Amino acid sequence: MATLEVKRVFKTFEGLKSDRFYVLDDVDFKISENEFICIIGKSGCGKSTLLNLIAGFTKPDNGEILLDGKAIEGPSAEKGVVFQEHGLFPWRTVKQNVAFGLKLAKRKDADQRADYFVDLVGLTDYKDKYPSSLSGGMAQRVGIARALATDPKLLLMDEPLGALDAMTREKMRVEILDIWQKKKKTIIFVTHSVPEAVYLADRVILLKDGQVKLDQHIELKRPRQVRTEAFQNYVHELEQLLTDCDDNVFSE
Amino acid sequence: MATLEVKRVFKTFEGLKSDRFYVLDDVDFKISENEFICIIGKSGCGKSTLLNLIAGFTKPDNGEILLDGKAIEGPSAEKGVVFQEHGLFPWRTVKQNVAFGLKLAKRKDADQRADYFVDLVGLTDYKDKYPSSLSGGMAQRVGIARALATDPKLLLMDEPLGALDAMTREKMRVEILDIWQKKKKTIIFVTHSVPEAVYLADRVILLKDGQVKLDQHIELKRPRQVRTEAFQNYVHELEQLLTDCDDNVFSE
Amino acid sequence: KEKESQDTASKTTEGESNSANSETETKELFKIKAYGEIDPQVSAQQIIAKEMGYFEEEGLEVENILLSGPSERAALVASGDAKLSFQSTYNNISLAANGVEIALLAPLANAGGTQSVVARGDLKITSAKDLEGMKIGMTSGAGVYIAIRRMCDELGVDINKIEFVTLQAADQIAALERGDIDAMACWEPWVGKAIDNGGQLLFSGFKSNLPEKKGDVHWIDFHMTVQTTKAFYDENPEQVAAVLRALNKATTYINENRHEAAEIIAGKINLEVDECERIMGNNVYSMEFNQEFVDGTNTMANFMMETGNIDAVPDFYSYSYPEALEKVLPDLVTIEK
Amino acid sequence: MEYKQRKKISFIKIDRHQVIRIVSLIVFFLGWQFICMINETQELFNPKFLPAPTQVIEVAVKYIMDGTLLVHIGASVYRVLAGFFAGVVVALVLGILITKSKMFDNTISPLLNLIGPIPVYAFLPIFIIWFGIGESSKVGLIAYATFMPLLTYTIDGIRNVNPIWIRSAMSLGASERQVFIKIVLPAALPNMFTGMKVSLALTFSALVVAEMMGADKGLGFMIINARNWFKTGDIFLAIALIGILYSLFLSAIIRIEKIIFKWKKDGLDGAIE
Amino acid sequence: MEYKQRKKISFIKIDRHQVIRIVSLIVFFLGWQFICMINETQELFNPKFLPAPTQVIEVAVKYIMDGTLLVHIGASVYRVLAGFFAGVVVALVLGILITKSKMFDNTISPLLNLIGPIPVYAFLPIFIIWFGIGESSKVGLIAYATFMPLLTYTIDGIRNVNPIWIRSAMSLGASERQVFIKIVLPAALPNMFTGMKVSLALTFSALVVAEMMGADKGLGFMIINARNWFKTGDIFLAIALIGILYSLFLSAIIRIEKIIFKWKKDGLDGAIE
Ligand SMILES: Nc1ncnc2c1ncn2[C@@H]1O[C@H](COP(=O)(O)OP(=O)(O)OP(=O)(O)O)[C@@H](O)[C@H]1O
Ligand SMILES: Nc1ncnc2c1ncn2[C@@H]1O[C@H](COP(=O)(O)OP(=O)(O)OP(=O)(O)O)[C@@H](O)[C@H]1O
Ligand SMILES: [Mg+2]
Ligand SMILES: [Mg+2]
Repeated sequence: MATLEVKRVFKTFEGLKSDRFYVLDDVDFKISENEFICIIGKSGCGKSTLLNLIAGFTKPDNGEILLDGKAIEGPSAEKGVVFQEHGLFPWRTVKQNVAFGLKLAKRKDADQRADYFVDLVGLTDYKDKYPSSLSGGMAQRVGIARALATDPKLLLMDEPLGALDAMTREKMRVEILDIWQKKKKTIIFVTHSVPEAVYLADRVILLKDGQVKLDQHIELKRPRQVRTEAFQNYVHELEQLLTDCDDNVFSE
Repeated sequence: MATLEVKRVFKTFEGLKSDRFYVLDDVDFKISENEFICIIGKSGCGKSTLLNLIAGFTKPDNGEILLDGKAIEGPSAEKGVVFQEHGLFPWRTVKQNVAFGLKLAKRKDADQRADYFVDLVGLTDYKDKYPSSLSGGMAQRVGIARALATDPKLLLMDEPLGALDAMTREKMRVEILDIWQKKKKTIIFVTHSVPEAVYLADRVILLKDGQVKLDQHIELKRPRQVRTEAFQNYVHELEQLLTDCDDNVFSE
Repeated sequence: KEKESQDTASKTTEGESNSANSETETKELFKIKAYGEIDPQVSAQQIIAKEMGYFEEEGLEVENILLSGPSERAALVASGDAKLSFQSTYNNISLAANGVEIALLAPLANAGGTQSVVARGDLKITSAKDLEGMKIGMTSGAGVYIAIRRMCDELGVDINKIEFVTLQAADQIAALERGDIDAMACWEPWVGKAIDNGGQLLFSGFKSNLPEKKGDVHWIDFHMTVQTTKAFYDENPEQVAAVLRALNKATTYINENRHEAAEIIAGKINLEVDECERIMGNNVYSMEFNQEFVDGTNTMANFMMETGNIDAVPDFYSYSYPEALEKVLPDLVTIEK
Repeated sequence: MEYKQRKKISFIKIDRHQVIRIVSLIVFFLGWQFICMINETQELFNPKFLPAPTQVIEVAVKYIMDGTLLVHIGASVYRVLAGFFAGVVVALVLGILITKSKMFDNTISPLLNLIGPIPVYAFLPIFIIWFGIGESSKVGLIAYATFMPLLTYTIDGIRNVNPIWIRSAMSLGASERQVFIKIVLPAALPNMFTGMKVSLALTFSALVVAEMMGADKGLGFMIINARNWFKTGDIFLAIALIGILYSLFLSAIIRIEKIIFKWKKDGLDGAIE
Repeated sequence: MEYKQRKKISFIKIDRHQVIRIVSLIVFFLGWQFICMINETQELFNPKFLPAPTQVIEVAVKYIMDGTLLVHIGASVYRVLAGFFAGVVVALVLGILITKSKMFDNTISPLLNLIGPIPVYAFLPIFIIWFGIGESSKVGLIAYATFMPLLTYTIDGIRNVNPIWIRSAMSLGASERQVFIKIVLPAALPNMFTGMKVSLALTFSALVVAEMMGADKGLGFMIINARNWFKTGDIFLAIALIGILYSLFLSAIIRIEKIIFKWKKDGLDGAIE
């Protein structure tokens, strides 16, 4: 049970350099339990700002955000976050990173649970390594395992695959879907890759200039086939909305 | 007139951590004048190693590399390089960066030429800005302008678009093709995105475990249409060779 | 005459110490820290009195704290940490002039003979007048300046034509060696070091080698003294007396057994015995509270005021208490207040 | 409307911080003066040992009147400036040699490591023997104290230049010499400035030691001379002036840094509101 | 085959550097000894000013025999250790307070900026008045000299902690206190260690000054006393011991750093071959 209501949220920053005044300008949507939401939009459209509000790192200037009906007070273990730059603690090993939240919660099964999630993301052999000796993809997987370990109702992911190369990225998408299906989470996933969004999401929310321009259900069965026409049509449609580029632009 | 011959080149590193001994293992190919070559391959297959050899930053352990029939002695203005991390000098403005090579060559028209290339990549307004105030895409364009300004015979580009977001990336591809067609350069372009290679290259060279696995002409007319079957077939074929992934993997 | 007074002094001490001894058997020893310097001039009696057991005989358990130099002394006395202190009369005047309440008890030695000017070995001096235009290294406002001024007055040298260079004593030797200065004005142990290094003694407070005037002179009195804070003096008259008696015994010992004394002291301050004995040879150890001491001290005070280092000359008896010495060793006090 | 209000709040905020800082200093000096005034009647401790700010000012006025203060300040400023620049130049030259030649590095580094940690005060007599007590020797001592910590920063700076910049420059046709002058030096400069800020404190410490060597003016001389005579007013005045000079030098370096390195980005916001 | 050869070459290389370093030191000491021996017959300068290494060793042997050397070393090691740790603790506590409370920062920073640049030697008399010359006062002076430069590094370290780590920790359920202890402190530690390495030189400088205050043992005392009596052999011995102690302390810090920060990556290759 994790439903999220974003109610007429406004947000701006002191000293903001932009032609518009609000970074988030009357954003309003609802997410039901166990939904996989992708938020897409151009750079600077406010995706991270929105995610930070939901995570509780910042507060809206106006409006409110309710998680299961209660206003969000600040960051907490209920809302797991995966960052683009993974944000692992470099002085802790892979396992220690994953166990961090569990130890804080004084869970007796912290060790086993950490082991379980390290296994889940396929890093059993790297359990006692420090983040500096991991590749970008591995680090990102640890980040996901760490966020999952405390069993948050809601998983917020801010371009978690942005820093990875194409191959790793593709594998990670499959893994994330896998985990989502196994663990029954509500996920909000930020990306600026349209095909990625279409591949992953139940619903794609398109932000433009701080406003929700589109809220689109993706009615494709999983596992989704990229090279089908239906898939490419979704991609095409969303891309058209996003940019004014000509047809030469191709999907990524 | 810039033809390049890579003749039975071997290269390894002291303290190399890998299951194979040579990073480049008997690499051999030729590039004719004005060709656009893309080199693709998994991470660690030796793409950058090869490019560094051609640029003259390192020397082969065995074999030789000839530019217009002469062995490469070291880096020089003949071989322009564009790096993934752009490599702009942060203490020089956009224009000063572009003029750097021209000033070294004591060219009288350094100023005009620098202006011309800044214009060419569409950064006229940012001429006097420092790199720290540019976005990743802008910085990359300055890097390209800087490499072009000294009019190198050969342009070497090591994943120049890797750090950019999807939108900017697409624009940059179009721009690079544009410049290549206008300026009649020989270009070697490293990427790990297969569609990018198919979109750009006259010929795609696929490296695997330090060896040339495939040397494929792309027989598509420009401007190429991504969503055509011919295009997707090339992508599919190359991807199959590159990975053992299942069909779920989609093009980027 | 001097010898006579010393003899009487030692006799009296013997008599006194017997009575004191019987006292200590019943009483516990009085513990006190005595601040001195790693120097046989300032702290000879202090070291001997401790090592020979004179302090103990007088019912005192003294811990000698020997500092490496005088520079931090004023601060220590002023802060009240150093209740019993052995120091040059210079420090006494400086403290008194700065309003620190102290009680100067007695002189211990006249070190005028160590206040010297040493020239480079290769310097040819045909007349005292040759010093005009020369560079002399000296700690700013040092007492040896008084001796130089006396010499100048006496031998017709224009002191204003001498260039004084501010240097700490240890650094003067280096500067002299290098030839950056022509002569250095300082005191022991550096005089000896400078001569060892090939320097020539031009004159000291008591002796001149200058062409115009060779032989004994009396250009400065520079006394080492024992002193307590005024508060200690007021509150502990018995202990003050005990200290004086012990020091008097030590003085006698030093004057009668110079070599043995030098050995004891040298051992305590990690110095060669020869060096120690030589330095002690240039000092006159005596606790006689006489007019010479008073005059020497006042000359010093006037000089300090002239150089601007103190604002006013403190009245001698505002910080000196000869009555303490007079009470225990009346023969040693030859002045009237 | 709302935006303007926000700006105002932030304006007041900055002002408040500044105010607290100034108030803190004022309270400090008033407190000091107050203690001294109480002490004058109560005699808690000897007033000579803690002169009141007003007394220090009196001493300053006295020295300004007789013209000596400017002479002292001038002498010290000259020595610090000359010594500092000499130290920077030596650190740069040695830094370049050490990074250029592994041989030179191996020869000189063990010796520097041997001599480096020795406090200058300890080898003063030896220093005098070798270099005398002239002005150049004072400047030399200050230069030495400045150069030692700076050298590490210079070497670090040169060694950690981004290799991509070097590669870029070479493939734009730069010779090795040009790479050094046009890339390595400007790239190492920020590190050198950090080093300068660190070693400035040692420069000023060395001033006092240098002015032990046959100086007859200068702020360090003022302190040494006053120490011998317990003129605490003079000591406090000299201390205050050294503090002010140090701050001026430091802010000059920071200002130059800001001008030279205007290409740098700064700013990092708090993690949560 | 070829690979093995390469490895051999690199092995010889490393060895050669080490050899040059050691040779450099040996040549230095032999040269010094040689100059002293020549000087003894030629009288180029007064041999008192430059004792030969063998003479310094003789002095060392003498003091080892009479047992005083260990006492001196012991006293100094104790003071340095105690002062250094006290300084680190104070820097850490003040650093935390300053970064936690803007108010505290505004109050204390102007005062620290005022007092910071004053060379310790300058305020020795005042220091003695207030704190006496006991052991704790000596340790206090050393702690003060250590703490001042370290504070800047501590504050920098705490302020520049990657905000993503803080955010990560909070969304894993950490309270503000836990964030501070589990994230901010470990993240600021590398910076503090850099600061420790920088301030160690000042720790040892302060040792000499501290042992001016009525010490009767210690290496600083040895120097001061030897200066007074012009025992250059003693000065050189003390200097050498201070150098050795400093190096030992520094390498201890570096070793601890390596152990604590084994999670750090290092290594950066040359830009071109
Ligand atoms: N702390 C801040 N202070 C001032 N402006 C900010 C701040 N954070 C974000 N902004 C501005 O708000 C706008 C939206 O930023 P945001 O990071 O949400 O964009 P985004 O959609 O995540 O972009 P990207 O795809 O590049 O991550 C941008 O114009 C940005 O400059
Ligand atoms: N200087 C070096 N020392 C040791 N090993 C090296 C060095 N440079 C590269 N290697 C190794 O050589 C192999 C090939 O590296 P290279 O950088 O050429 O790969 P790449 O194809 O460019 O990969 P990527 O797509 O990640 O950039 C890797 O295993 C790498 O670890
Ligand atoms: Mg973002
Ligand atoms: Mg690469």
